[in-house]
Amino acid sequence: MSGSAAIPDDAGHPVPDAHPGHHDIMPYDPVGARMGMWLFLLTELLLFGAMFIAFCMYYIQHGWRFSLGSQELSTAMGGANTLVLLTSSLTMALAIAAMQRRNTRLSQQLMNATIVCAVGFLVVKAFEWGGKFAHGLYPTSDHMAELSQGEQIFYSLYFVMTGFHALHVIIGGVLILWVKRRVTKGLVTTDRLVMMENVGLYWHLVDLVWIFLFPLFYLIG
Amino acid sequence: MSSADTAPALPKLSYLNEQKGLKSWLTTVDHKRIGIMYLVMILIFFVVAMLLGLAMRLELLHSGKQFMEGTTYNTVMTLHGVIMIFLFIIPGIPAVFGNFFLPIMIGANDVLFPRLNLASWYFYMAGAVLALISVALGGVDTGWTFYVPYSGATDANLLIPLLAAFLLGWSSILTGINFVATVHRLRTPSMGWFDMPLFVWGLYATAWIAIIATPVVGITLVLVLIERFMGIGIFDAAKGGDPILFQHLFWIYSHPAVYVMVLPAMGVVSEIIPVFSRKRIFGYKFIAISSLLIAGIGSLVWAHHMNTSGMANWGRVLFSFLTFLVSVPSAVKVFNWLATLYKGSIKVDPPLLFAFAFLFLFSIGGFTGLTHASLSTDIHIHDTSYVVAHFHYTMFGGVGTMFFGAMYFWFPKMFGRMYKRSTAFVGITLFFIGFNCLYIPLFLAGLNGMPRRYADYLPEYASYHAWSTVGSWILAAGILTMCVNLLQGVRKGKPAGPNPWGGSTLDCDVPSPPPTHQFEHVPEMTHGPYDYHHHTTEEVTA
Amino acid sequence: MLLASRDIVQKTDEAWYWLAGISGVLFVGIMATLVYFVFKYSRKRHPQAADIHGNLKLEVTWIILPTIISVFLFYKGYEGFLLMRNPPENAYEIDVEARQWAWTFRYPEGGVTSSELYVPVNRPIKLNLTTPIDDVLHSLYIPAFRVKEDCVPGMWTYMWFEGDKVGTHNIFCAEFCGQDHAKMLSLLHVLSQDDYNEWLDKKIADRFKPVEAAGAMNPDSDEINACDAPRLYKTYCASCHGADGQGGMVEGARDFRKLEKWKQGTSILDIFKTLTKGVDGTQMRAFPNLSPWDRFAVAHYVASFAQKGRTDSTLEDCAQLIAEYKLDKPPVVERVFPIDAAMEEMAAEAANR
Amino acid sequence: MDSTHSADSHHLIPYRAYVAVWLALVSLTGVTVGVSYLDLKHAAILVAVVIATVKCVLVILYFMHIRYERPVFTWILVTGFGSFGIFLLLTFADYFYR
Repeated sequence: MSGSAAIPDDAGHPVPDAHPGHHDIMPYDPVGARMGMWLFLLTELLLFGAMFIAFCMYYIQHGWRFSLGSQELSTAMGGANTLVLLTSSLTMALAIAAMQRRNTRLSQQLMNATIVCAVGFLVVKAFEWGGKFAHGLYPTSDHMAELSQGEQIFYSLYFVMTGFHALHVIIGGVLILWVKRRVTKGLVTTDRLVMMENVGLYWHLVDLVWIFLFPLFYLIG
Repeated sequence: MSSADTAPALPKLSYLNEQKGLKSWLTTVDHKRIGIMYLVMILIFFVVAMLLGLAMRLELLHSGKQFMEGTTYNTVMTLHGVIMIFLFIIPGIPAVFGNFFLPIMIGANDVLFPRLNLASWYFYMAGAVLALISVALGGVDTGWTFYVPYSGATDANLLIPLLAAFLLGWSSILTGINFVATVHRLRTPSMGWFDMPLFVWGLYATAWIAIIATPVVGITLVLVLIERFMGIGIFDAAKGGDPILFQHLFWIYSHPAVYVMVLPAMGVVSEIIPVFSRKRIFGYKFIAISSLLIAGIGSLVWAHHMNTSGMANWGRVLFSFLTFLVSVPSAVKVFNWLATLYKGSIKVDPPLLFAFAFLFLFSIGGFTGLTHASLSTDIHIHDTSYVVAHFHYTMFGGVGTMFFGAMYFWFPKMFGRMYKRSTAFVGITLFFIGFNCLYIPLFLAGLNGMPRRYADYLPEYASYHAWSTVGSWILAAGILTMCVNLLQGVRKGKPAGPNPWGGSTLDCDVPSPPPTHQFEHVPEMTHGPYDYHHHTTEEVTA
Repeated sequence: MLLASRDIVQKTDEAWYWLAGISGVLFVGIMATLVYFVFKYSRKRHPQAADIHGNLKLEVTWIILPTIISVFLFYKGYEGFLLMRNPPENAYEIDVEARQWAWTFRYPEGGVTSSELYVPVNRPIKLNLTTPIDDVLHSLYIPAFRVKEDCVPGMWTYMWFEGDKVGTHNIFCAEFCGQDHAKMLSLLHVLSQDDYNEWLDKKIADRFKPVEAAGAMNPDSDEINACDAPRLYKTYCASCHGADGQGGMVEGARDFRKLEKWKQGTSILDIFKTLTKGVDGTQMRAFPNLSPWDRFAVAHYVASFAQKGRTDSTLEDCAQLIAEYKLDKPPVVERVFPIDAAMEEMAAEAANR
Repeated sequence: MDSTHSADSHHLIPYRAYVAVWLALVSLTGVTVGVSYLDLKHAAILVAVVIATVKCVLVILYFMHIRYERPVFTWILVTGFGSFGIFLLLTFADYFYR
């Protein structure tokens, strides 16, 4: 493995390989792995970015009707969810910090807290969507068809964007559960932490998207 | 593949035969084997799409209906486009030659994420299988651009082809992530950024576009699906949506995508020309940076595809101007290639002839591209067969030619054997004549107002179409000759040796075909990638 | 006239010749140099390559030159474009509606429509383009005048041109629109002003056929059938009153199946009057763009939703209404006429006198 | 393996720094909700986006450790966000002038 083991480390020097002769096992390169994760996060960003572009263009076209739509959304629920997600981001960051200090137990508890937050977020979201559905406000509903075009497009964007975001919350939650198992099994340790860091990065991205979704949908009324 | 070890001069063990059996291929994480697997699939799909193209040309041989109804023709046209673009030309050079040569050229034993690399191939295959299933279900007739509202209104089954495009997008995103991270992390320590071969620069720029732009089109296609199957009208005019926004989001990816296709091809040209003129590439840094500039500016010009779409006049002016600017870095590349030939020692081998064919065809494609950048002329020729011809000159004449050029250049390295030189010349000549005969009449028809995507045409355009169809037959004969030559080469070509063309990049130091584990030691950069004088200077100093 | 359409053609072609000329010279130059180098520096004649790394001056030259050429060519294209996107204010405006797979051209005079485009010569024509909201994209393309613009659902786009001589030209749909995209053709007839007037008079006469009571009251008469009431209803009424007359698509839209509480009466003649004048204080507007025969046809169609209980009108009532609205003679249709043409005509008349 | 280790464990950031960032984020959320009750018309969306951007930068710098990563990570991020910004701006070139 000496050849491709030429992974420059932080200082740019090649790191000797832990498994000489085993070609198919790549050496542990945490910087490379994080770089890969960040590049992946860029694609997620642009994926939501495309929807944000749509939001902005429709806002230009339908302006005040978006405000009408926004007034129907509950600032309290949205705000509560913002706090929940911010807190979950904090606990996830702390979980990693705890791992760096070899405090596995604390880290696991913090990850539990993160998952509780994720579930809490989804429960609030479910109530919110449920409320909209109960009012007959969902795609293809008769009530929706009676609204102005601006409000229709506002709610379409609302369902699609918060829907995609909720999907990411679910994926992120599952990833955290998975990484917690790996911590328990001893596969993620203080010395091989990058898997957990990457899951953490993903979770923070979920938070980032919500930081923009919340004011754009709930606060322009 | 394992028959390669029968010839005496070939290395006994190579990546081709160190492990045997289909399973060893399907589960491999070796970048070279993954490249070969892409090659096989991509060539198969190329032939399928080429046959579809021939069928379209045959339908258009005469005015009036020959053997296809409007919808059938539209379906064939869509399939030709979807397969050629998503399954052949976007993955083409990066997935096959990028996978194979990028790690070797930077002195690494594999890409940074080998398992992800295999996953990309499976994404590709999943997309391909879905595309085939959609054919079995009757195909789609929307054109490869899937424009709304038609894609929301057509009776055709849209779910599967859109999912296919989505998966293929993920395949190229993952490959892109892999390439960027690999170039950053796995360059052999003695290789600085400006010691990289230009092919690597091309791939690096391409990978960035794939990462940045592909998700935009991915989510856009998903939004079309949501609109169609869940009644959420993001682009539906009846629900306050704007069909033109779809075009923006679609072209934000799909215009840079043509640079995804063409940058690696330019990279191959930059490898071939110095090798066969035994001379260092002229203006290395300018070529390298122009790749990044093409990728950068190329991402800002998408809306020239929408010059007649009803978007705001000032938007059109802005995008026209930006489009003109992108021609500058392309021109820089062409001039530098020419200057490389100056005072060289040129031997016209088949790969160089491909590079010349590229220069000829791509220049025509590029120059006719200016007529699309120009506002008033574009309004006239937009959506006519002039566009079709321009597009094929850049994509097929440029990228397609260099796909085969790369094959003829690196074939000896990949398989350790040589193809027949004389047959190669016959193939290229037929290809070149057929190509021009096929597409030049389409330029003329377009200038006279022949719209594109027409299953039938008025009698006044008959002669153009007749010539064009004849050209398609010559072109097909050329491609057939080229492919047969290579297939025969794989089986019984003469052993090629490690450095048949006398190149100077790191891949010339490893045996042909390379062993699975190509570098036993960290390779040292003793000379630049185009330093053909290093032997003599070493001898002199010795 | 400040801007004439022949200038669009001229400017566009001029830009094209500049592009083709410069490209051609560069292309031939590049290829000639290539061939020259290949022969001059072939390995036989030139076995040892020179060692040249690059040349900054050359690089700068071939960065700056293409940039200048690009900006120049951009400007050339911009000139023609500026012309194309700024129709003269006195242009004759014709509305175009594209649908799968046919064109409808709507003239300003009394709602005349046609499926092929007729225009007077030497007069700027502005086309306002759209597509019904449930249709797909189309694009109107007239190669002879180098103009093209998409028709987008729910949006109005425009283009303009001017025919400089009498003749017939192709009209294509240039944006892919499905099965019969290739058959979505039409013709542009550039007529002399006199021929155009004659054509328009005939269209108007066809459209405003004097109404007679017997035909107007009989839903099966030829005149009524010629109006295609179902299509008219779908286009103008269904968005509020529903495809089956059930009403309620917007607030307060009447249910045609029930006959209670109609503000202006339920007979055919009452419905006709409602269509002609609208209902004050509601969203029900008047439809002067429909010809009288159209309005009678729609009135019959609307009445057919409720078969029972409708009060019938007599032929006498109808005759009275026809007299009241002066439907028994063709109306005087106001012509849309450019000011300068009118001035010329007045000047000519004055000179004759 | 020592050098691998050093590659992975950058600065140990104190727990309280994370909590401080969290407090800042929460108070910014409060601010953005508060501002939304002022009647700012169309400026409301601008203010909301600016505050959200500040929050976003905080999360990226501290929770996502970009402050402690090597510069190439910042460049990667700038490329991504920059591209998005340019896509947005250029699309405005159409919608503002329609």
